[in-house]
Amino acid sequence: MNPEVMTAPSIDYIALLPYIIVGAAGVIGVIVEAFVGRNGRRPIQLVLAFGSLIGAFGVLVVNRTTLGLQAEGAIAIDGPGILFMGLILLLAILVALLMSERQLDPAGDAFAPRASALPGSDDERELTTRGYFQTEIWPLFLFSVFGMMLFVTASNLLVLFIALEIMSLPLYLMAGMSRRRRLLSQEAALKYFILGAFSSAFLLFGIALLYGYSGSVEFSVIADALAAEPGQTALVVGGVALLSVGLLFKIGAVPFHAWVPDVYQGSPAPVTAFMAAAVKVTAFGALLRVMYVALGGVRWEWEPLLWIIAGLTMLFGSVVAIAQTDMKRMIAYSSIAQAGFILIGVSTATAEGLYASIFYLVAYGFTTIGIFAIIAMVRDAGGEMTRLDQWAGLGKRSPLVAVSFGIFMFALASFPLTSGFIAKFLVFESALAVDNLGLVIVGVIASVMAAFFYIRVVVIMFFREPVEGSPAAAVPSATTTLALAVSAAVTVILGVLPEPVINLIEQAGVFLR
Amino acid sequence: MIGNGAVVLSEGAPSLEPLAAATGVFAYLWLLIALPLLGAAVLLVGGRRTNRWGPYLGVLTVSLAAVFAIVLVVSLLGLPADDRAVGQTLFEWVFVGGFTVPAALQLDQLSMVFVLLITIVGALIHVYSLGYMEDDPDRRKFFGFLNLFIAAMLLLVLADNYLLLYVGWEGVGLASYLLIGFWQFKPSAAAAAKKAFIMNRVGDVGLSLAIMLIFITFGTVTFDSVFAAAGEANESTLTWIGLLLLLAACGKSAQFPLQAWLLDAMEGPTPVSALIHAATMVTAGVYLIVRSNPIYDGTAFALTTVVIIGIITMFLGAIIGSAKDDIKKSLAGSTMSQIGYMVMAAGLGPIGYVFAIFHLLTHGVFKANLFLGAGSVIHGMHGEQEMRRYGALRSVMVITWITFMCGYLAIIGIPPFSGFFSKDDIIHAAFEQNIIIGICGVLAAGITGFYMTRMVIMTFFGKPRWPDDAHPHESKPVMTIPLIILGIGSVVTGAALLYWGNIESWLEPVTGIEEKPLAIPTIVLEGITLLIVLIGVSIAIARYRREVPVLAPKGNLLTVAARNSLYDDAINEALVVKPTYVLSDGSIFVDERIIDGTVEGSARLVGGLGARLRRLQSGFARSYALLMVGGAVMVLVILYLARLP
Amino acid sequence: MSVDNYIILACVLFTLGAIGVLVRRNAIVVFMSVELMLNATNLAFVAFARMNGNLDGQVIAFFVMVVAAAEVVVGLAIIVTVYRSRRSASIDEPNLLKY
Amino acid sequence: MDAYAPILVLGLLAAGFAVFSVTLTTFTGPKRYNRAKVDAYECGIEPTPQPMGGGRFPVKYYLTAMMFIIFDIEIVFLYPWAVAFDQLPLFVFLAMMLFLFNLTVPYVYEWRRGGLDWD
Repeated sequence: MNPEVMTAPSIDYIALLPYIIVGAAGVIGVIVEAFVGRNGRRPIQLVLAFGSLIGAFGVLVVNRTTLGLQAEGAIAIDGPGILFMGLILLLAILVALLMSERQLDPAGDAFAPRASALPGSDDERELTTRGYFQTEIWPLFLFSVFGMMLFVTASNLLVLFIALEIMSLPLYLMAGMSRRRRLLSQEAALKYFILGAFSSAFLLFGIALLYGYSGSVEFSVIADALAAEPGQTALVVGGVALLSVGLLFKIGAVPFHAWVPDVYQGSPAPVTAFMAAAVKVTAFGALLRVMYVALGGVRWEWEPLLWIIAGLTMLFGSVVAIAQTDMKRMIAYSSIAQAGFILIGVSTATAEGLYASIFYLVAYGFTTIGIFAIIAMVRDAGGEMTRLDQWAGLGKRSPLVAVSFGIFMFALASFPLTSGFIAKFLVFESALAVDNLGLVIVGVIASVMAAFFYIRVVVIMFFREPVEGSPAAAVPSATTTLALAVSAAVTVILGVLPEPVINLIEQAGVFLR
Repeated sequence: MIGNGAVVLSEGAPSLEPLAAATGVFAYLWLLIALPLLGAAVLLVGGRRTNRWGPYLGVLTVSLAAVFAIVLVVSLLGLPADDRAVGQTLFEWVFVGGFTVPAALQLDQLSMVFVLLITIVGALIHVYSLGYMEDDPDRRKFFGFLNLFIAAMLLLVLADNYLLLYVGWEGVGLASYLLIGFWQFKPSAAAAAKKAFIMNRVGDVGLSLAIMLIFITFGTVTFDSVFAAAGEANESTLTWIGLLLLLAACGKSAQFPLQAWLLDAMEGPTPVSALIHAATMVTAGVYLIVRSNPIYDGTAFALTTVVIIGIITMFLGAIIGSAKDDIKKSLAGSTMSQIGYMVMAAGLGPIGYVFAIFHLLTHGVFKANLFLGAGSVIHGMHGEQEMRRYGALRSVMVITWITFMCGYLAIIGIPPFSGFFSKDDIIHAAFEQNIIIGICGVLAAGITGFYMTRMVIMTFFGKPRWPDDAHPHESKPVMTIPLIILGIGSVVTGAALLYWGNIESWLEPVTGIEEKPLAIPTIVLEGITLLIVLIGVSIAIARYRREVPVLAPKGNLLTVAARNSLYDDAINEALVVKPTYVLSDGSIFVDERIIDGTVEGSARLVGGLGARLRRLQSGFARSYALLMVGGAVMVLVILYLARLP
Repeated sequence: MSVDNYIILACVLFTLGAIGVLVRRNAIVVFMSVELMLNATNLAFVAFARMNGNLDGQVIAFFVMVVAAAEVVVGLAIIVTVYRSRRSASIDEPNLLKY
Repeated sequence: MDAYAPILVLGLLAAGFAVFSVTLTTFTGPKRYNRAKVDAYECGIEPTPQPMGGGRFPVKYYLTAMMFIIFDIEIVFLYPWAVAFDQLPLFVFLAMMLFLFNLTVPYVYEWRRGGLDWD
């Protein structure tokens, strides 16, 4: 018997339980798909999804004081990490509520009965008339959430990369699963996939260069190496640059934003909600951790980079959104602009900036889910009605829906007494605390321009006479209503009484390394 | 970088008493805002169910607020002069890193007078709207918006810090936008709402930057702490803050160069013009400047700029008022001019603050009176707004005519009408400060006399010029009663505030006061001012008196009279006031082409830029990839440059 | 031979892959170019492992291969569906979503 | 450099022979084309009809390719694991079993959903 050359790593399974729950639920979901009959799958998948997400959230809450590096330093479960995971799980629960909606579309849910069927073929029609439903999306969704949780807590560049892929690969498929407008949906999936794979190649090469520089992929080792020795300019600059490109792509920052409008427009609304809310939160979580922990030693270099990107992103998103005629595209450009505002917080490299960014993400995440819940509701027989002029007169026909949408628009336009106002205030304040007045001025100008197109939506809904054939919002089932109510409530409450949440975020402290 | 980020705090300057906690009746201060807010919520959320009784609810909430405001002022009078400021913290609103902004209200002498103006005039205008909007299918929504406005405006004046003030500031802007565009089916109304919104956003940029700057300079945004520390901040910072606040005031109060939206805002229903665009919201800029007086005290440059902006707007508004034939637009020009007066007074420093507020109050009353009178005329004329189609209305609209005359005499400053006292005080203060400013004030008073007389003659005197099928009639009591109350107000407010209310010593704890000796006796100055006003009045009478031809015309009496009237105007224009017209046309040109052009041009520029930039999104995945590669190269270059020593 | 040369080769391959993504029209070839980029990275990892004298790089290369394989599965699925509905594997053809 | 010279020579010889033989056959060999000769080589199965001309795209190839990839990556990890198996603690054995289980799940899924039925 040879001596053992390695010792078993010590792994605290209790601390990792949230990951295990969600990941295992995904695997069980696939097994369910394999063995359970067509009609039995959906209830089981729903139980699995909601059970695992709520269970993981519960375990997270119970575990909230168990902080530390787990799995040999590959995963950092620290205050911000727990906050991000909790936020992702909450957003995922809301998204799951949207995904389980079956009342809006007369044919069933928002997803194609079989994504591989030819659009418009007899095959597809037959599947629809026979009332087939596709339930594979649930395990895909859970895998993606699993990847997100891993992504925001990765403390090792390899885990970061793998988590990124676990998060993204299911998303590429989910983007192509819209029941209506199949061609657009497929195109969105193709573009998302090609560009996503392209960007992860960049990210990976950046990881390789940083590995070459420091001899490790651990964040802490890289941080020490960057702090210790100068020199090796090419490896550091190249590594930081390519790594940033990969992360900024997921955030949708200019000039890596090009996929955002196309993919948001083509994907089914619940999936778009998932991408716009949860993916953005996740990508910012990872960006913050990488920048603050691993690359903290060279922050003098990436700070100006983020200033420029943030400025470009805010201005570009706001300006182009003005020229949009499609609701989903407009929200996509708006989400680009919002990413710019959050980048202001990231670029400060202070704890204050971290808190401000997290608060902004909380506010933005819930608002976005609400927006897409409503976009899914405004529809006719052919699917969602996303042309802006089709929304005319919604205020008359479905006042309650229009008022909630108005609240979300006001929040994004950062009007006072909505979450968006406090969020923007905190972000600007954090930038001022490091004397970055210039970026704040750009931000204020961009938010003024942005307010214009948000308010235009409100005007269209309430003041424009409805055109022929523009229907009221369809009546959703309780799940969508619940998701909508929660997001609207959070949007208002965070605007009026943000203090408890701000306290919670501040108590979370900073990243562990 | 402006400001040093250092937190300078010192224990209260002598004029700044710490706020007493709200007790007794003041503990219900929040009700002032909550009442109209509740009304707005019920009306806007309740939907059609509230159509029938909704408008009455709207009137009720504001009236209750007005009654409560009176209770408050009586209680405040019962306190010793130095303790007349109470604060009430509702809850901790923003709390981050040792920096707190409570959602706290503050009722002091300055806020109190504003609360009175807003609630009482607001209540009267609500009542009036019951009649004016009677036939509008959407009047429930109208009252909801009006209530929303009242709530936001009260929040604006009751806030005890800049951030909460900003909430109110945005709120009134929103309500104003909704109300200007209330008749959205008119494209002009939609365009006007948009214009007002865009121009106000420019001002809002000023306010948000000012708040940022205040925060990094003082480390707080609460009025008390900021003002206590204002004396120790360096002057250039104060100047910047002052100028940014002035920019905000210019946007909201329609001051040069952001004044153009106010004329277009007249597209809104007339009660809106009276309440928001004459009496209350447009004076928020003056409030902001006066409230921030400790900041302006430290910066002579910003104060001088305030005076200059005030003077320019004062003349610009007066000249526009003289040239417009639309009765509401003419009044809007007048509003602009009168606010110019107030801004100028505020720019005089401690000499003028009190009188700026004094004039603001009297103006709020008599301008609401004039606008509601104009609304009554428009209502009686079935929506006609051209003064050239009016004439001789005094015989058919007696109450409107009499009340309008009260407002008229008040605005041109005939003793003992209210405008006399306030305007004279401003002119007096201006002479104390600088003789040129004084002369400007007197001249503007003269022009006021001219355009107001013109308006009155064209509307109420002369021969009727309205078409045969128009049947002008007096409005219902629900409209005339507020008119009568405001008419009486126009007569007595000035004297009452000055002698009975003792406004100078009332406001003194907030604004401070200062007297300088004057070379000429007060009575002489008053005489000169009155004389100039009367000259303006006489020119107007001379120009517009001879509307009816002297010689009996041949042929069709009506046609010739109409033609002659036009002829008359043409001669007048050519001979008497050609220069004035050139000037006013010029100013309108500047107004509409250059300044509007800039605002709309920049809006169009942004839109056009957006339309061009979206072409970048070609739909080809490979071009997106190329963009990414370009971006990656950019990132590399930036990082490399940042690494260079 | 110096490790630098491998790094340079990796860089060249990576660049070739990126250029391939930009210039090729066939979605499958574009996809192969992306795979080329990943494999170039693998080469870099292995070379760096040699340079740094630890095995981390080699292990990472394994993981990258797995991820690349998973990406192939997902990518082919998407490309095949698009191909079936459009009768073309050109990446420029799906162009409904723009501006 | 000297040490590598024979390899270089060998390489040149190999290349030369390849070029020579290919060139020779193009000149000397008979040229009889038929349908089978110009068809793409697809494992002896009927060549896939192009969807343009109707007919369905056999997704089976694709599924098989997926299978191949699944087991391909399985080997990537199994091989080094097997080499050092006797030196590794129980933990690694369990980890590998978990990995194999996870790989089996999609395999089972494909099998149950008919991915392995050839027709």
